[in-house]
Amino acid sequence: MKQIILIAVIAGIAALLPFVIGDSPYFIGVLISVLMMAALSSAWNILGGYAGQYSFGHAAYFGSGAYTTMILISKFNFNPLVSMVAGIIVACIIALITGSIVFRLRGHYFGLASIAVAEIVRLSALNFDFTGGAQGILLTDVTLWGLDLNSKIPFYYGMLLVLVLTLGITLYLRTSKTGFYLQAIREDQDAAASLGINLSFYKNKALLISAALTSVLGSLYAVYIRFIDTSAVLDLRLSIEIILTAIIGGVGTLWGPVLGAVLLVPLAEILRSNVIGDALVKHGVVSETSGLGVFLKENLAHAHVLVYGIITVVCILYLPKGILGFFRRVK
Amino acid sequence: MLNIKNLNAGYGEMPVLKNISITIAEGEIVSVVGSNGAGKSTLLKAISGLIKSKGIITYNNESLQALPAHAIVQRGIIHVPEGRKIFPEMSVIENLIMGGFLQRTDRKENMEKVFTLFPKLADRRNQLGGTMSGGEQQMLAIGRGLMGNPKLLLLDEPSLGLSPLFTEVVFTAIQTINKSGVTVLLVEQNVYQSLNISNRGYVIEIGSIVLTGTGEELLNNQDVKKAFLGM
Amino acid sequence: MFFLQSLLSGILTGGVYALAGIGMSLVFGVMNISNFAHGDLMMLGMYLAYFAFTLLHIDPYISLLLIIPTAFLFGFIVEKVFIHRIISHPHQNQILLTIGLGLIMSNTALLAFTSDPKILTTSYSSSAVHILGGISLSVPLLLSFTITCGITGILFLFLSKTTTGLALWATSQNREAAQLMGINVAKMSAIAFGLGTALAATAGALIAPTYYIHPMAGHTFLLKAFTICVLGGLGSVVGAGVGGIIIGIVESMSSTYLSSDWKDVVVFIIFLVVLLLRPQGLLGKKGEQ
Amino acid sequence: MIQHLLHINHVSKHFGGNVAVSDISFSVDEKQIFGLIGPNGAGKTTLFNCISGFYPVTSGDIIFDNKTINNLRPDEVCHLGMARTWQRVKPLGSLTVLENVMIGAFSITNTTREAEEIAMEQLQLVGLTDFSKKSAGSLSIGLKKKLELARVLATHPKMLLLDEICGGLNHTETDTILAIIRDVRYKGATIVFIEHDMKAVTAVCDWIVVLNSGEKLAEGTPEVITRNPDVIAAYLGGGHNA
Repeated sequence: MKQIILIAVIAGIAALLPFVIGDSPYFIGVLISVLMMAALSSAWNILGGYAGQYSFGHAAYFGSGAYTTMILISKFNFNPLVSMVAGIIVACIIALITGSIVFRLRGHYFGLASIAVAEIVRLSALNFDFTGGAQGILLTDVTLWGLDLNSKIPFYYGMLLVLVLTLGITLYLRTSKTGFYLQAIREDQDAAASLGINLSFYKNKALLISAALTSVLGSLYAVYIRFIDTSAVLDLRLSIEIILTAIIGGVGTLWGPVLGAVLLVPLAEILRSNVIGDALVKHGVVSETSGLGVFLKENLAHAHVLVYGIITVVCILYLPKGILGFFRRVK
Repeated sequence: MLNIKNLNAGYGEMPVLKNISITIAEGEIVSVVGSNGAGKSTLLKAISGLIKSKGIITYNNESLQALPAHAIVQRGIIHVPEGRKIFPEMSVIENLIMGGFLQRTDRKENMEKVFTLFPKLADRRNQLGGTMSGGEQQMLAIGRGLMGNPKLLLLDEPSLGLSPLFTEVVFTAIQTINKSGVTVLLVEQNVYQSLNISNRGYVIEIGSIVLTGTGEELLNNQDVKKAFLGM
Repeated sequence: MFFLQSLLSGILTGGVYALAGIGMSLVFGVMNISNFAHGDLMMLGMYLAYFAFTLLHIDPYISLLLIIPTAFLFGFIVEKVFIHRIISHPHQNQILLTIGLGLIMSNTALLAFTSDPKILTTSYSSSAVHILGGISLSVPLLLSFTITCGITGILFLFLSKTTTGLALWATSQNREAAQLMGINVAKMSAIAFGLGTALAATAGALIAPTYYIHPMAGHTFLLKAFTICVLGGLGSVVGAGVGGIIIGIVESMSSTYLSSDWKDVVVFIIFLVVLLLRPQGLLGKKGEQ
Repeated sequence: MIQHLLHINHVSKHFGGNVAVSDISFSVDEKQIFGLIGPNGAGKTTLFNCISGFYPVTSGDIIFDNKTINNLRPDEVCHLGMARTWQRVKPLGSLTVLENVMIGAFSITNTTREAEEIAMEQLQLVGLTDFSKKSAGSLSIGLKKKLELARVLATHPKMLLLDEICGGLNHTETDTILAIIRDVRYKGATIVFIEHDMKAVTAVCDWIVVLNSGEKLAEGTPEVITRNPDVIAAYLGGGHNA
């Protein structure tokens, strides 16, 4: 009950945010990224955090949603919502195939196999014609119920809605039979099986829920950006970013992925938009024309992935249970 | 030679050994007998540094607990583990070379000694360890231990899973090894045979020593039988 | 003729893949860690060869004499500073740590060398020898393959004939028993990671003359190296060698008879089929269960 | 009328060339406390793994409650009413004691509330009520064994397979567990009991089968078994009779 109220309060605050910060497309854009990563990571968390099945290939489901939606809208003029549902179906089919392969494997092999499946999906999208190949797919125009889809606001609320839905599902699972069973599987598969848990049924269930939610986010993202290619929606980097967000916040906790996204996405944004470099130049700390100034200006934008790497290493070595896990232990 | 006092050890937060005290004098064969899960293997692992322990373990008046496993081997304490744990993809010779990892100068000489003790190993010198029978693997495991010039040999259930014939061979070999000047700490479920060749013995039950005496005393003690058969 | 051409160039490329696979398998065998930084270590080898060539004017094949010890030392230090702390952690943490290290390496390279691809052109880069009439074999590939065979041979002798080599091998078979032999397994892990790094960097240097050199170049090879390891049986050095050649041939054949766009898909499908049907690898022995 | 609840019919289990269990047959009657004993490596746990669906048998049949269960998965075997514990306890470490037992209870109910009720009952039965909110990983070995027992009892099994449930426990703890087992049998369950330590077995079992090197060595009442010279030899080492 406490958690439901917490979700409602946070969602309420988030819903009011656009009114507070005004209609700055830049800030709304950053907030959309935060909400999306929080939702992606929470969706991954259902499978990775609760069931303990570390999928390294979640980009495949994000990409299925994005590609299905874009193809159906741009080539067949489908309604965006219908194409989103179609995306869910495609993602679930890929999830079922993946599940039938990877869930037979344990340990090292599971992670490797999930990457291999995702890479097959990525390379297929890159090589087929109907997916636009390396060019990707561009969407020129899209309409839904007269909403202004050129504004970012509908997508802000869309992402928020999916995040709340994902957290709600996580909370429901956590307090129901399925959630208990998933955690039992994470802790000890043999013990779980001996207590009457059908391992492959419950693992697939978690995967399907997780994949469907991830696919919805992919659809939303695609219509929001209106351009996708394999490096944007199917790359291994995306899968890894999703996991890192959960790890840094705290795997297997309700709020960990959200916390991870709130911390990481703005950090990446600051580095990407070179706020630090600009500030240093502006305040005269570094001269724009000096060697360092030029270097900062040209390269700091690339540094966000480097910082991700450093945070990951520090986190695994010193906070393997994430920030929430750390505080839980201290408490 | 080896002095263990109030030893506590276990895995993670799970204690297995509770205040164990054991002494071994030079030249002895000492057995620790007890049923499954009593803590026998844990005791040997604590001595050889595979697991951390609290209490006192001194070897020739030097504490062993701060030393890493390989430094303990260097001091001549050689642990032949339960289940033999030979290197399956290595030949007999290569397994023996590994046993003499720290004793490279006497390698040839020691290998000859092992082959004299277990002629069967000499016949199979190029066979892969993983393809040998349980009894042969046990000989190899003991032989591998001897390659390290042991002063104190820790043997963990050498008769486990062996036929009576092989058990006999192994126990005879242990006596021969002992006569050549090696002190032996033997951990066994095979109560009669191990106590029979031992100078002294300890009976361990649920992580504590419950009985001690000479081999003969324990053999004739009705309590020992009771401890194992519950009669 | 096509077939033979395809087969031979497959074997030549496969040789270098094998080197990358062997390095990864060695690390896996001794430390039981899937090293996701392996591709990035290859990338470092490519840059080392590139800078040795452009700055010091050393032929890439000669520069191996410098690259191998440098990479070994680098790997040894990385193990001592980072990897050894997580050796008994859950798999996913090990994977994530090595992913993090890989990200640091590739993105440091990105900052330092920019994303512009570099090309290492030697006088013989595009020359080829012709045999049996129509079959042409690229000189750099032929040289790489010869060096690969040499290095693999030396490594094999090291592992099977020297005491340190045997100790490494023993550690990979049974870590606890190795400890009981007096083998310092922590040191063995560092040596294994050093060797793995040296092999990855060597593979990188060997392909440098025939590939674009850029900071993200390692990623393609990472997954290939995993496929090779799984094919040969994780931890098996000989298996990885064979696995590398097989992958080389499969790629080359798929390019010839299917399309070069789909060669990686074929490789991954084979990877999954092997995982499902023979998780112990083509050459691996069947385990307990 | 007495009925065989479990029937083991010429069961063998090979691992590669290793014969772990060789042509074993016996039957367990309803409401019996049945002991399966033998020295280390005799094949007891392997046989348990076959019965509970973790290993396929190489040959032979396992019939439980008139159904052949050889080819069932562990979770299917559990749903037929057979539950097992583990020699090396397998607590679901980061869950609480109560949650562990609830996982067992979920095999007979779908609602969290009912699962919690059933779990609390079982915790009371084994005397773990005070620990219900503790994390399972933090318990001592004795309490972990009790937890395993409570967890399988929560599945309301017809038959319990207990693998060294008293191993590593002190006498008081062993006595408590044995008392619980007697109680459970009194309530109608059948119990198959693997134990290395013969004391515990002879104290509670109605019938005992002795395994040695994968084969059946003897079978009978505790009195008969403890006097059997072959059994004594198997336990204390060959050659000597005392």
